[in-house]
Amino acid sequence: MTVRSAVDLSVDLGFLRLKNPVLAASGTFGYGPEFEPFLDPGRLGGFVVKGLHFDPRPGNPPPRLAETPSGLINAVGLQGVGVASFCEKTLPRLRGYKTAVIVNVCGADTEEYVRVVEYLDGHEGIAAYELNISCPNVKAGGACPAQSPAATRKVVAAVKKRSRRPVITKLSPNVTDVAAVAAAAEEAGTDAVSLVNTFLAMAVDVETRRPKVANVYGGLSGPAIRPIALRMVHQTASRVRIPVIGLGGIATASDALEFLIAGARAVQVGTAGLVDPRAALDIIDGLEEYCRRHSLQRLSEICGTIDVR
Amino acid sequence: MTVRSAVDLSVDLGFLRLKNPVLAASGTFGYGPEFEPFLDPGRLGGFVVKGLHFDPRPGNPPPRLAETPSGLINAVGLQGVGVASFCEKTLPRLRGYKTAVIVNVCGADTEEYVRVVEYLDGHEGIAAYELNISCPNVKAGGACPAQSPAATRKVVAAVKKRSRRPVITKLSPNVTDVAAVAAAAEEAGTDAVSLVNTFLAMAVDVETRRPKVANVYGGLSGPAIRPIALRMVHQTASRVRIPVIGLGGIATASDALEFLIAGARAVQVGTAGLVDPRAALDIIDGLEEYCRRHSLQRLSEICGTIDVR
Amino acid sequence: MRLDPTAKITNKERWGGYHLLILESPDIAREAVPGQFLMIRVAYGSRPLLRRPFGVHSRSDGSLGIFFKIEGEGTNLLAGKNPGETLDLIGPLGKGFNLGLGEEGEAHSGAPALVVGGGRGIAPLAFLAAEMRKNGRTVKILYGGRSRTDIPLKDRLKAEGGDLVCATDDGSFGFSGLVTDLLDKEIQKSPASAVYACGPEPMLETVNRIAAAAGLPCELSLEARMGCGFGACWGCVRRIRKNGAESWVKICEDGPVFSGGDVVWTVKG
Amino acid sequence: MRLDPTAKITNKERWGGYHLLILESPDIAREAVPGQFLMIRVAYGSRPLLRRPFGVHSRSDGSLGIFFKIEGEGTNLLAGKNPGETLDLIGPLGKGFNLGLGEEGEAHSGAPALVVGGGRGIAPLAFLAAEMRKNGRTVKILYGGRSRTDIPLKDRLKAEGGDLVCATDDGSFGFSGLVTDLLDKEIQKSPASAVYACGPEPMLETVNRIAAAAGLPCELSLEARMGCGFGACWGCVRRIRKNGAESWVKICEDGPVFSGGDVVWTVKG
Ligand SMILES: Cc1cc2nc3c(=O)[nH]c(=O)nc-3n(C[C@H](O)[C@H](O)[C@H](O)COP(=O)(O)OP(=O)(O)OC[C@H]3O[C@@H](n4cnc5c(N)ncnc54)[C@H](O)[C@@H]3O)c2cc1C
Ligand SMILES: Cc1cc2nc3c(=O)[nH]c(=O)nc-3n(C[C@H](O)[C@H](O)[C@H](O)COP(=O)(O)OP(=O)(O)OC[C@H]3O[C@@H](n4cnc5c(N)ncnc54)[C@H](O)[C@@H]3O)c2cc1C
Ligand SMILES: Cc1cc2nc3c(=O)[nH]c(=O)nc-3n(C[C@H](O)[C@H](O)[C@H](O)COP(=O)(O)O)c2cc1C
Ligand SMILES: Cc1cc2nc3c(=O)[nH]c(=O)nc-3n(C[C@H](O)[C@H](O)[C@H](O)COP(=O)(O)O)c2cc1C
Ligand code: FES
Ligand code: FES
Repeated sequence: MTVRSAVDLSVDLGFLRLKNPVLAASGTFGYGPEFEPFLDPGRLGGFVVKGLHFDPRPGNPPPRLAETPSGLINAVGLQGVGVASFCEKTLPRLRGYKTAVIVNVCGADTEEYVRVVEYLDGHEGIAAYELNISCPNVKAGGACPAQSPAATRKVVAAVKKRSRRPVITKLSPNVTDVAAVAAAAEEAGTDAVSLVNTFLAMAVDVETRRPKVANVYGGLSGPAIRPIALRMVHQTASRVRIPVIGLGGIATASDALEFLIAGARAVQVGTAGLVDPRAALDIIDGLEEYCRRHSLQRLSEICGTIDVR
Repeated sequence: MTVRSAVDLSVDLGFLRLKNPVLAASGTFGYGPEFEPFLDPGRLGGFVVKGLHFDPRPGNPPPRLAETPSGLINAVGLQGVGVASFCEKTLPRLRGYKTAVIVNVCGADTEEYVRVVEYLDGHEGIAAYELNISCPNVKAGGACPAQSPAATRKVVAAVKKRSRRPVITKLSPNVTDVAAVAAAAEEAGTDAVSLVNTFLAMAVDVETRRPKVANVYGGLSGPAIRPIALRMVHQTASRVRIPVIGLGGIATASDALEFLIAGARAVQVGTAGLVDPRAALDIIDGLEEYCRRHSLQRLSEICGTIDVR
Repeated sequence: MRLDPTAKITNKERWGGYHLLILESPDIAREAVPGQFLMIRVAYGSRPLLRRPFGVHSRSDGSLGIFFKIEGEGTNLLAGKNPGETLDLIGPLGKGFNLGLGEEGEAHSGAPALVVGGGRGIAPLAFLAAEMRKNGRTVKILYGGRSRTDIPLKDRLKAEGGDLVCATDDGSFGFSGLVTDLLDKEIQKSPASAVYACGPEPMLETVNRIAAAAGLPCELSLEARMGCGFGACWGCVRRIRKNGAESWVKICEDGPVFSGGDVVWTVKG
Repeated sequence: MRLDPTAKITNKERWGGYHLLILESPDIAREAVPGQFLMIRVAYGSRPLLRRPFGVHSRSDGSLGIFFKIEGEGTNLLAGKNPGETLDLIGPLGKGFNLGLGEEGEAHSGAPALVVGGGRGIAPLAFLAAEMRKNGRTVKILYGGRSRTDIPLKDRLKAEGGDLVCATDDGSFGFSGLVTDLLDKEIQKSPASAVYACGPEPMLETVNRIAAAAGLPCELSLEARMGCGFGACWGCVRRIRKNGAESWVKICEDGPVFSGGDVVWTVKG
């Protein structure tokens, strides 16, 4: 009989200890309960609730989705129930999950981000906030605060001043220098950064000559973007001291390992979970298997060990 | 017997008339003769010769390529023969092709771009230059002039002052606002812009923990990037008056039509031609078939007709 | 609702571009009701990336049937699968038809329910008709297509013992004209208790108008491109009127079957 | 060099993870010489995106054989192809072996040519050996693999009438040890005129050292990930010494066969 020594998959973000580094990404995991038929949320490192504005939001008209080679364009436009309904109807259920619940916080302006956070601060059962300053589907043309270090600094500083919880700032890939924006967020006091949100993208129906999503532009996610997201995570992890959470096209344990090795402290799984709702669990199992194969007692040992001689 | 009325596929870039809007993209069509076993170059709208520096260049060490979902990362690093050898050994052969030969011009600094153009100006058989100010594989970390409007303005103005031929400026997608860079190039006098060059990207071998291309970062091309490239072409065509040449992941006539409808006046085919060396011809045939099906006498009628109500 | 990653294909039939697959998936089969659908993974890797939605077309002893038309890459891959291979399913998803629509206290309760299918829209309706008949309800199927090759299930549906009238746009079989023209004619001719329909958008809009004009309750099965099929992505919305207010409602969760009167056909602003 | 988009698969054989496909492609077959390769499209669409390179393993009457090992997605897809289906090929590509290596005026001219294949590296060598024998040259094949299951062609190569010695790392068949140890032994034992090899990098480096030490001319077939296979992308380079100067040379065009002495094993800087 061989005794399998336990592998320690936990990661420490400083402000938050996760049982494993695999989180479900915002907007692709609903509010959480949608996945109950498929998995025990307690097995995840955590999950990020769908983006919440203060008030309910109608979202964009359909079509909202278009498929591209190895990618998905979405222009949902942050349709959502608003904080009050979330705290009253959904949060109580999430408190029963044995995992880190992170809420993705949205705002039309700095003031709204602060209002959302202040409201949520009054409720228990939330491990951290993820500031979504990088959604390309809200403003016309896809502009967002995360496209400028100054705008990023402003939102992050305002939220950090008020929030009683740790703040993860979610960055946009639609920039020249993502590490500079990460550094601005770090200066402004963010506890961590997560990247990437979706790439501003477009598809055209050549028969009707109309855009395939009604919003004209949408956000590209899925395996197609992985190599670009990975490069950005590597650049960012080389620049800042705060933990970096990597995402973008992760579908397998090997994909997740690429991000961890390149410097991410944790990862998120988005689009892959829509296709295979158990993807995050398969990734966790795959990470454990990798550790055994490489005789690693702690998965966190490999974070940032990329060899770029 | 039905008489098929002729479809006019030609496009007029102002400074150059192309028999059809399909060009082979730089770096994926060799110097030209590599494709002779597969097609008559005279059927193409034109082709862009592999990037040329003034002197021969060694290029990057291997591995230079990595495959990603629907994409290809390359870090060739502009290995090349230099202008003198090109003009002496290759250009005479290209003069026999009945198509527009465009030379992709590279430089380590503004001066080198000018030197390359001045040298080429002394030789016949070139229709235009494409200024490659957007290659992510040369400088460490992938920086290039096309990442800044100011740097772009400087190179373009210097080259335009000396060149006796039209200049197409090739833009980088690794920017926050590609249309702003295009506008800078327009102000500096470029005759057209082409976009996109490759996206700075990375892949990691999780077994060895080393980057999959020796250069650490490389440029991502292929169908994966198409939706992002298309959005950038649409943004740029909405901003500048000069012709926009679109590329990035085009593999079929339908892909090419997306770019033309979104505002491109011509397109380039890169990675797809490595996989299927006849891809450009199939695209040309498909464009003609589309025109017949939609009763268009001139393909150019559809350029920029996207309906974004 | 559950995931069955290894539903075995036990049978396959084909008529031109239309295909029928029988999938062994006892747990999902047990739960499924007419109008619900499955999300099927057509390929591993990412080409295509998303699952594809298909209505439950039939059920028997732990197996489900899907009937589909080749429309593109995904359905083409699916058509290439063979008995013995397995498919990865999620289901049953969404809310089904109200099998008692128009029965309780309505004017023509007892008259046949009209089931109107256009092209591949017949898929979920075959299951609906079969279950209604099991419940003792009289059903008349109106089955339309462009040409006779687009109504491949006509003989089978006939053989299943039901009242069936076919329509083809080109007149190559049955009534010559649109299936909505046939519906109009049928409603004029004899009483009906309810209308159920699935098919292309313009057809559904017309069916809804005809049913409303005749004062008949009506349910429609709608489509949208789906990211997940289980309510997590908000990608599949449709404008729906609920308690007087309009909003974007998820087809996968609150549908795909909606009451005809609740569907907003033209959104303003 | 040409494109044949519809080469028909006429036969298929399998030994564990190793596969043999026979492809009907008369024009390419006519032109091919040992050491050249084909670029094969394993999927339409973009998953995987690039063609895959395979050496020509055999030739007869307008057909070519390829012999390959499943390494990943591409070879896995290829292994799933069946007789009757077609494949899209480009070939023949690259420069082949010098079949007369070590014959003219060399010390051991007339002695057998040693052909050393490791694992799937045997693929192009079978064609090389067959053609050399046709030319009347004596050939001895040294065929190595990790285990007996990794030298599946042993019986066939034997049956083709040639001198064959096998080696397995685990000793499960033939010589127990590396095929390079076997080569060393063979060269000590009896004279040889030349060494040809294909296999994993470390094996090739050792073969080259052994051949050089023995003063034997040597040719090696190298590999690299290829973007095009016909010289257009500059993706497949290897450090090669030419007229005293080192540079990055395209394997697809100037190789895949190189003279062992020209290959630079460790690049400085
Ligand atoms: C709830 C639901 C149930 C369905 N049931 C059936 C069924 O039982 N039988 C059947 O044949 N088809 C059914 N469909 C439609 C079927 O899902 C699509 O035909 C299929 O997804 C097309 O995939 P593809 O890859 O072949 O085509 P693609 O290449 O993806 O697209 C081809 C064309 O089909 C359109 N299309 C793609 N996906 C959808 C979609 N989800 N809904 C509507 N149009 C789409 C595209 O816009 C495009 O015009 C159903 C759709 C929904 C939403
Ligand atoms: C000129 C040439 C001739 C070849 N001839 C044969 C042959 O006759 N029989 C045979 O079995 N194999 C041959 N190969 C190797 C074969 O091309 C690869 O095994 C195949 O491309 C792997 O594709 P995949 O999608 O299955 O694996 P992938 O999933 O792409 O990769 C699996 C592993 O194989 C490696 N690999 C991928 N492509 C190549 C490549 N082009 N060269 C080397 N390693 C690679 C990857 O780095 C990875 O470690 C040849 C390679 C070259 C360059
Ligand atoms: C349908 C959909 C909805 C999304 N909604 C949100 C959101 O509300 N907030 C947010 O920060 N990111 C949102 N995202 C972005 C994802 O969280 C993630 O950053 C992106 O999809 C890249 O990861 P992936 O490739 O793993 O999906 C959404 C993505 C998708 C596909
Ligand atoms: C192997 C390779 C080499 C390239 N070399 C050049 C080059 O020399 N100059 C240049 O401007 N672009 C170069 N490119 C970029 C292409 O011209 C093109 O901009 C990019 O690949 C996107 O188009 P695609 O997706 O159709 O390939 C190269 C691309 C590849 C794949
Ligand atoms: S398809 Fe995802 S919410 Fe409906
Ligand atoms: S593979 Fe493209 S140059 Fe060799």
